[in-house]
Amino acid sequence: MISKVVRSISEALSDIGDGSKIMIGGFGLAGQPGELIDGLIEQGASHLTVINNNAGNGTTGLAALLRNGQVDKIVCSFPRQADSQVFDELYRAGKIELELVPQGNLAERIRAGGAGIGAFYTPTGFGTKLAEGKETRTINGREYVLEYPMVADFALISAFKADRLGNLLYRKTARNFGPIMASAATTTIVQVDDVVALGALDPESVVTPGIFVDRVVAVGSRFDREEWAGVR
Amino acid sequence: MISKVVRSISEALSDIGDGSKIMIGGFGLAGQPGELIDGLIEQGASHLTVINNNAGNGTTGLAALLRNGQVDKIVCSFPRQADSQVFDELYRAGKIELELVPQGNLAERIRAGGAGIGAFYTPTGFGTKLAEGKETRTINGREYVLEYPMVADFALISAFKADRLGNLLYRKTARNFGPIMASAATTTIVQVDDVVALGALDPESVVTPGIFVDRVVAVGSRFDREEWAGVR
Amino acid sequence: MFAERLTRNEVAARVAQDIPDGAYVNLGIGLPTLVSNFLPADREVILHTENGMLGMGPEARPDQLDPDLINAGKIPVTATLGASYFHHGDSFAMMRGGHLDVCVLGALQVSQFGDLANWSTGEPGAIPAVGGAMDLAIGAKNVYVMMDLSTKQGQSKLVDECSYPLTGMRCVSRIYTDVAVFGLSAAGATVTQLFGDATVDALRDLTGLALIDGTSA
Amino acid sequence: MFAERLTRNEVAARVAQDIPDGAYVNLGIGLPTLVSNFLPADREVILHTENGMLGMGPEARPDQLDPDLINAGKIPVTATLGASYFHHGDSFAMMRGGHLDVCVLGALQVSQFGDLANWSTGEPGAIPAVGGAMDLAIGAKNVYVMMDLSTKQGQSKLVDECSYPLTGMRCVSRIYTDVAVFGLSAAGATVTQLFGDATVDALRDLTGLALIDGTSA
Repeated sequence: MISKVVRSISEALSDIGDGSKIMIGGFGLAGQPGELIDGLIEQGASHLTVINNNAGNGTTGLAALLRNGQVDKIVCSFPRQADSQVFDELYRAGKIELELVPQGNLAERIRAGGAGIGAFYTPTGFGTKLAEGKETRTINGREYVLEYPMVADFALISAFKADRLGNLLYRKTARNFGPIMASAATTTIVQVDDVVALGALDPESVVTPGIFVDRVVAVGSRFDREEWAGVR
Repeated sequence: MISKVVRSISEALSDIGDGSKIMIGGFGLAGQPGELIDGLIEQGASHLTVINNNAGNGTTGLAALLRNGQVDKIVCSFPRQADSQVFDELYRAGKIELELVPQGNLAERIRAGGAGIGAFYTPTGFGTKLAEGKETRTINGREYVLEYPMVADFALISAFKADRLGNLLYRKTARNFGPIMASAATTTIVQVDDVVALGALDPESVVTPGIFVDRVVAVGSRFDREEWAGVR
Repeated sequence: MFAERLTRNEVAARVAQDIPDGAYVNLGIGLPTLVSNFLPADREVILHTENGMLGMGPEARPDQLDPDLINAGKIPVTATLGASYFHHGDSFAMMRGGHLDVCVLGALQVSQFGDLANWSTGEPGAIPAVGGAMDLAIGAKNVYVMMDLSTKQGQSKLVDECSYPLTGMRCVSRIYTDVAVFGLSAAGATVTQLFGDATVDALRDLTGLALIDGTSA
Repeated sequence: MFAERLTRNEVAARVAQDIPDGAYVNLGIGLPTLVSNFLPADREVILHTENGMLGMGPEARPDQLDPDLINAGKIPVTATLGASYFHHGDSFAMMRGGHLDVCVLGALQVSQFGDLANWSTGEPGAIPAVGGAMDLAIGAKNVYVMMDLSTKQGQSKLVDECSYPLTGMRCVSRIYTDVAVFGLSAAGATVTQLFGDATVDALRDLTGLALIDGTSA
């Protein structure tokens, strides 16, 4: 019987080695897999390349991973924010490398990585600094930049519910990068609130089919947490 | 107040002109928009280019549209079937043009049309007759064919339920080409069993957001039809 | 230069007038989000937020806060009836594919031909961040900019050629400012409406551009 | 040529032995779908059908017929617990992206280096139809072919070079036939298992290929 459910965060993350390329889900804090990131800090893998939309907020989660010196390079669309002080300091000190990618090209490159597309022409970024040095082409009178797919060794994502096959539901805008990152990593590790019985998820509503998921770990209901007091 | 609901098939199809390029949903009979196709036969637009996975089954639906002489060209992946006699005869008589596209390239080209991608490199078909004359490229040691997006003037698709904003749910494998075709046509026309109240569709489960839909017409429950007797 | 200028809320209200009933609209982050406060009650406009939602409602009140429901500016929002959620790949496909009717963005500079600069001042040492700006710039059917016409130092932000790094080329079709509304095209900038004491000649002086007078059109 | 050959069901059963527990598998259309009847009860295998489903169950009994639930061969099927539905864009992305562990296909010819021909005989006047064959050929981690080794006319379908139009290049890694199992690689074909009265030498005679003998491995 297939079961992708693992018992602990540490078991889920045990084989992440130094130098791994890791996609981490989330847009700001929504959908950020906080428990998996905390586990990665404890686990200690270093010289990581991280792909995320942002470069950490405040001092917890991704920001704490950065502050712990485990990340050599970050690939993202929006590093600088009001509360990105951890990244800002590392970047100004030359301690972290940044690859800046327009958000939609980041999403489409990850999608292409999961979908077996070799490269694609996108209109986004044409004529800007972020397309400098990239191949371009005019197609039907419109100008495009050639972008290549993005894949990773691991994806760490957060979802709402899973079954033992790894089928996933998300919640509201916390869905964001989860489904595409799950498809683009060799090993996809998911934290969920609950693992539900097989058959409890409506086949019409499954967002990420289990084929894209390798490990699932339950971390308890988000509604039990302090900052969620009052949410239905 | 937005309402994409139109009262009749004939109203939904009134502006389809001769020479239109039309995507028609469905894989075989599953998801084929039978009532819209019947309406198109009645409406009479001719010299059409049709994009569908197949080239008609039996003598109804798409096959009847072909038999009625309204289609100059069909773009599909799998025309020849046990019951594709209408197409077969027209094709052998030189009365219809065929563009044969591998099924996944067909799907990805439609998806690219809706997603604003200028072109993409696909491994499918490389080294085969269906890639003859097409640009190729080796990327990371793998060989790819360059394929271009596909768009249409109209998409005719079948879904299960809609609300007045055009948000759609499908049913089982009848989903097939509906969501991508809806995104790739200038005007998307959908037949549904029922139009439900706004708020009756779970925002987490909407498959085609209403932004991709222009007109919705209710044709009654599929479960009331003869061939569906006994289905839940 | 001009004594009588519209407030930001007044500019937002002016933009809102031009958003048609039934439009699918993205209001970027920051200033343009004000536009949602002025949409006429008799129009139904569907708001898109690029982090994965159609049917975004007003900002969440304290008792409505849900950490899973935020907009592109990471501000907690609400959902309207008929909303839908989708992932980033689908959300940006929707934008890039030209499905949004209108996008309203802020700007550092806009060229008279519609080039947009709104993501970076290009200062050495500044940490760059682009987010979805480049996708929004090229994606919507109509890209409108909402900005003060001048910087605090009195320099025109409508320029012949952008000196700041570009977000997108030839993408802005209209600019709503505190002193005038401009239409942009390959022919250059046309003044389509004046506010307060602004005149086309005074705008020509400020911008240094041969503005076309379209105010009587 | 060979007196003792496996039946199609026996070949299907042999293929089924090599499908590991937990595998995601596509069984094409026609002959290879027999494999699903022989999957060992102690293994859980998830079947994919390219028209948009994971977790495909057995063919529908008359009382289970649902016109909305069919497989790639347009045959009514059932769904297992834990199934999911998705659209064609996502389904073929799943295939092309290399997420299926095994795909089993029929063939007209396979070259000793793994080229596959299974969609067209190339006869003039024949109506071509390819469906998802080319996507399946290049998409799965392991592409297996299940076929009789010889045509009815006694010609080997394992060949030096395909004379029929190709479906995919260098994509098949294993062939299960009625007389032997072959592994294919850039080095050519290796006989890994013999059935009935087949011998490696007899297979060399039939195919005209310098087959590697891997039966003692």
